[in-house]
Amino acid sequence: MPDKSTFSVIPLIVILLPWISLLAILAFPKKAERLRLWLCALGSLASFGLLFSLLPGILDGKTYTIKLASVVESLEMRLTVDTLGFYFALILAFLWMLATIYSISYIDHKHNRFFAFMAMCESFILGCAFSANMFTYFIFYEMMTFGSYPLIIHEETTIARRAGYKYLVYAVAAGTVLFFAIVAHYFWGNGELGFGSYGVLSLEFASRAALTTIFFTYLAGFGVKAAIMPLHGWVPDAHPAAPSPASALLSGVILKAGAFGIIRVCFNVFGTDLLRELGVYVVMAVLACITIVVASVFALTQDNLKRRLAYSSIGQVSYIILGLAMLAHDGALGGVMHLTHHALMKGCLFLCAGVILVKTGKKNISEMAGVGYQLPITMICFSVCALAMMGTPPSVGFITKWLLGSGALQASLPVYIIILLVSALLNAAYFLPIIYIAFFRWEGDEVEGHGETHRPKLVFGKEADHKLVVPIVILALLVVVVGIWSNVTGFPYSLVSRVVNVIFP
Amino acid sequence: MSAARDIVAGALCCIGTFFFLVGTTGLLRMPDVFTRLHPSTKCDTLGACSVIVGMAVYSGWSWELCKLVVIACFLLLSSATCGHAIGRSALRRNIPYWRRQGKETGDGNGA
Amino acid sequence: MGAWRHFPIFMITLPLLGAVLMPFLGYLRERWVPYAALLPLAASTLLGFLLVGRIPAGDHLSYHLGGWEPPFGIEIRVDHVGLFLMLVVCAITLLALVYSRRYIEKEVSPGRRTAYYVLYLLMSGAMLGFTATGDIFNLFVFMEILALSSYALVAITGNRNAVRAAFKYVLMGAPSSIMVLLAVGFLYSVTGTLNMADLASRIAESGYTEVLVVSYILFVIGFGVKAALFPLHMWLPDAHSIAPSPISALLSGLLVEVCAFALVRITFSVFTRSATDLVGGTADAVGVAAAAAVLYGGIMAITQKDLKVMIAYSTVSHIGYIFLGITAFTAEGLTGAMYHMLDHGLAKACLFLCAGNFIYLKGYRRIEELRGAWRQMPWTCFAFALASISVIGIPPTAGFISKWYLILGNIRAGKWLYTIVLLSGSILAAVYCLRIIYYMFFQAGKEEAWEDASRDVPPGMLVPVWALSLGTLFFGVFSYLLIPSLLKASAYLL
Amino acid sequence: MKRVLSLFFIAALGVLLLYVVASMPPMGDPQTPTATHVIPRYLERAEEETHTENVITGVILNYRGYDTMGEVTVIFCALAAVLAVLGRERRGRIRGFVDRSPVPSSTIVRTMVRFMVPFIILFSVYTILHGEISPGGGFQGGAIIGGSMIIFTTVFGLYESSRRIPQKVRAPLEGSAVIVFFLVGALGLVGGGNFLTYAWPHAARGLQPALVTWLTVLVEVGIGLGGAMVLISILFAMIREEEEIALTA
Repeated sequence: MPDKSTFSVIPLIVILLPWISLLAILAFPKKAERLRLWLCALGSLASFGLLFSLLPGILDGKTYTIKLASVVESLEMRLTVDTLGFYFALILAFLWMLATIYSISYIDHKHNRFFAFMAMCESFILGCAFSANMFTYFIFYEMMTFGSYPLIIHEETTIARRAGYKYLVYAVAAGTVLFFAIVAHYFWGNGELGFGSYGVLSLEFASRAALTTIFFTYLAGFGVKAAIMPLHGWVPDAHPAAPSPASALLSGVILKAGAFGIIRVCFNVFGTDLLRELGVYVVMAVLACITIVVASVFALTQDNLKRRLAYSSIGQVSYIILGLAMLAHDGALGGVMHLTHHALMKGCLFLCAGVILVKTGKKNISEMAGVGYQLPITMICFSVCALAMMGTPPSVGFITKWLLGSGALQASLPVYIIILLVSALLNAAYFLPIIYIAFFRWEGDEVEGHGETHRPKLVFGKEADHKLVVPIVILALLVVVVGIWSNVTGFPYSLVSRVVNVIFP
Repeated sequence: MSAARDIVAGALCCIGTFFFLVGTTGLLRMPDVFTRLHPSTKCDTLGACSVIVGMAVYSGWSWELCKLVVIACFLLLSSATCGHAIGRSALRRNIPYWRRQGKETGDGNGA
Repeated sequence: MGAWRHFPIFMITLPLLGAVLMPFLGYLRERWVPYAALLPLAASTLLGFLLVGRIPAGDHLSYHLGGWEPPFGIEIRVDHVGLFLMLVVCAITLLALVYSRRYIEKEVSPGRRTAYYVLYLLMSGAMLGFTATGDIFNLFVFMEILALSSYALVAITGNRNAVRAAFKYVLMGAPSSIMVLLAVGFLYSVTGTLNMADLASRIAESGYTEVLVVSYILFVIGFGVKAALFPLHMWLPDAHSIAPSPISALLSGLLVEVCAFALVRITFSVFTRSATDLVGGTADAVGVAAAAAVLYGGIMAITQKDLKVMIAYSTVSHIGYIFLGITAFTAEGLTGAMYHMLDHGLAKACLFLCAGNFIYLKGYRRIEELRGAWRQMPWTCFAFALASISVIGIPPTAGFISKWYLILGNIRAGKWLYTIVLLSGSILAAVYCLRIIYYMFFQAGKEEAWEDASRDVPPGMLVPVWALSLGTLFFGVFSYLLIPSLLKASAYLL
Repeated sequence: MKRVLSLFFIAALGVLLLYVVASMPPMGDPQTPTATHVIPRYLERAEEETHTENVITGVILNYRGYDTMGEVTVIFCALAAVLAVLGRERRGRIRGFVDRSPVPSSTIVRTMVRFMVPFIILFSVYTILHGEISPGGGFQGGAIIGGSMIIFTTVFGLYESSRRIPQKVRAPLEGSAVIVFFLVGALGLVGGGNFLTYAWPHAARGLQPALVTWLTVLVEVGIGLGGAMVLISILFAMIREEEEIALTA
């Protein structure tokens, strides 16, 4: 990475800004509920704004760094905004901001707890994005894990509790494995936990077996969050149980924290050469392929909308893993860009699901006949994103698929293209019926031959609170806009290509 | 002179220890409190006094002699008082006398 | 050489002096005793902090009592590790004493309160003396004070269960003292000296291998009982759970660790590297026992229904951690063990004091009764949560740092199995701690169980609890204050 | 099962100890490490260094005075432990106490005890003060005083004896051993030495022997008084306990 590393407190401020909401909750009386909630959103907004102001510097090749604390010389807590971290932080702060605004109207009880933990989680996950080394990453990652638990069980129903319990079990186990991985990394990496452009581990200091162990423990540790197939168990339970903005963030950001960890491990800890040398990428690729296909098949069988979306997320996050495992320029590019792409699409889909739930009280797809007429804007946005998920141009989903396909050819493994095609088909198979039911079926349809079924009236503009609809629309628009002008400065391509071009010249 | 003194002193000490031995044997072999009181107090007093006298002979006219005399006095007083106190309290507590043929239940009052 | 050379001896003797003056004060003005008892401990703490930074790195302060040079007189030997532990002892005893006043008024009958403070001060002074001494017989003497006062403190409430628990403790503790005494005697008989440094040099050239090995085994068993190392831990769950909460905090947070530290001293300062071959087998056995302790303690803690018993079993598990750090025989492992002493001391003391808060306010001991405790006792519950996070070892608490070094040390030693044991230990800890946090915060209890909302315990009891739990956070974030010097000191010990 | 295990454990320990004793340096051999390392200096130079004729006193009060300080603390701790478990009698002397011992003592015994106790105490004073030059010392003397009070209490009852040595007297004196040690230790600092230095480096050379002697005597007296009071307080606490049991029964 470039040497232009400047000291700056901005990363720290960006991380601390969300905490405004905690102060707001403490400082303002209970009566000023609205004010408090808006202050919460403001914290998130300010955080995003400040982050965005770093863009020119980042594009200039600068990195901003600040040391928070250190245990010993080589073991420090340091925040560094490099291109990759900035890229992740940007999308997560953006999505978080929208979700917070959405929550103001969506969350109807225990606001304090929800917003406080939302803010804490954002702060922690921004910390993950800015981490300058694995040690810092782990610290923020663990805090984020436990901070997100109250979001999942927010509804406090039995289902939510059970989901939360499952989440904790997975998270604790994963945290432990990850912890081991990092200690082992520290030991065999000669005390070097930082991120290097071409990786920091090498066979000079450690045996093959040791490095392989480190890699697989990392993969297992992050894989739980990234929902790689045998470790995905908590995802389908947690997503439906959580309130919709929280599930949007779970799917859009928290799952990505795992994926981002894997990106860091592959690019900055091991380096592509070492991965090829060790041959571990094959396992990664196989797992990713299995996940992509199997998760999509599972998604087909789900009737609960959010559950179906959750399975879809499991499959989609593995696109990132697959992209990395190709060890090719375009593959990596597609994989890393999919981080943003998927966050936009899936965030929008979950928020739409939330609106449907709030406005009609319907959870299951089979009950959703005619929803498209009741909630036209929402369902149009939903459809746009669903189509994008299948990879329809011009959308972000198409770019991902295209790049991954191209990567597969670069890696001369066309079998991946087949996987991608199968996945696209399955995606279509589970998304199209939703659109179909929403728009082309209406209530009473199921009961054949019982007189005229009436088509509901199309109502625009009055479907829901603006705070619910606006974030959805913004996301849906971005899905298309980023898909068309993907190389505009500040959009994913401009950032990711800088990183990937260094690694695969 | 010196040899004679040593012999006398040694003899007295031997007598004293003999009484101690007898007293202790009695203490172990006697069947009840009252009979045990008999060997323990008497023989101990006698034995200790013999030993002290022996040592007094051995030391001759000296500062130690004074100490020995004082010790002997205290011994005589305390030993006798102890015997009295134990016997009396045993009596007051109605501790049964020992009888032959295992008839161990006395009238208890000693009277 | 300034006046600071004399600080350690005053740190030790002031609490003892305070203790012997207490009965008189208790006779004159019983109400003043709880406040007066704070003075000597505060003075010790102050002196301890004034000592920080004065001992040169990688060296130790050697103080010859009565001016007699070591093999002939007694030496007080404070190195960085020792000073560190002394400070931990001072701080935690002071905080638990602040906590004691209100709690003791409720649990201990009036005729015994003065005795409580007397014993408390004796115990604190003994722990300090125990940590600082450089003479193995002196070590035994202070262990006796420590043991005696802790037996009595367990029984101080005077109810049947307390006396039974104390008796169990005595039954195990007294033989263990004898074993330590025997071991000291054996060492003396083959070396002719009692001073640790002198012993270290004479053991190396002493020919009596069998005697040395056996005395080491006796030391291990003796201190193992006091430190509640796994198969010898039977007294701990009863004693720690039945004692008044501040005492549980002291027993669990400090006593076991100080005894573990004594074993560190015996292993590294007396038997040293050259003799490690002699005791290697025993050390391996200790490692196995410690690994078993981690798992056994964790599993038993999960199955408990009583909060204090659960915390006590968690201590059994964490003693295993400390011993695994010691038996790694690496600087990192030892650093981890030492840091875990700090972290465990703070966190466990905090947990016990929180449990005390529940008992004080509500009389609740069972875990199930804590459902929804958050509504009435938010401060206590938050402190509890923070401390349990440290017990699990989640960043950014001190528990994370100590676990880091424990595992690093075991990896460096190539002890893979122990690494896995340590990791599973923290999973077990997560299970038993998170369960309680879940009950407290995310489950609604019966309405009438926590009726008078927002009435927490008085500030005199909250402040120590919060100081301890924030301490775990502080030493997690600012670990650089201690870790480098601990690493150096550990390397020096090895 | 438990019994078998503990039996096994004890047997193993016994075998271990026997084994060690067999391989220990022979008893009484002048060439053992014990006889050649520290001991010779004590034997040869204790008198000139500690100015006490009795080497044992020199070692326990001077060379290893700190250990002794710990030991007197142990004794005090024993008292505190007893008081913690049994509780202390109420402030002042015990009121309304009647001699409930099953055997009222006879005149002979009373007279004898009244006659003997002063002598016993006299003897204990002798033991304490002579500890410096002959066998004896504070511990022994204190035990003798305690013993005399035990005799007195058994004969005259708790009321009489607690009237003679009330809590007012005992409470400050119970810890006198530790206090005196601390005092001497701190004075050593004032005199320019370390804690527990008897021969103050700042003092004139000729003054040192007297200083050491008097400080040693002071310590002995402190230990004696402290030990005696501890014993007496323990005795009172235990008798009181018995009384309570008798009253409730």
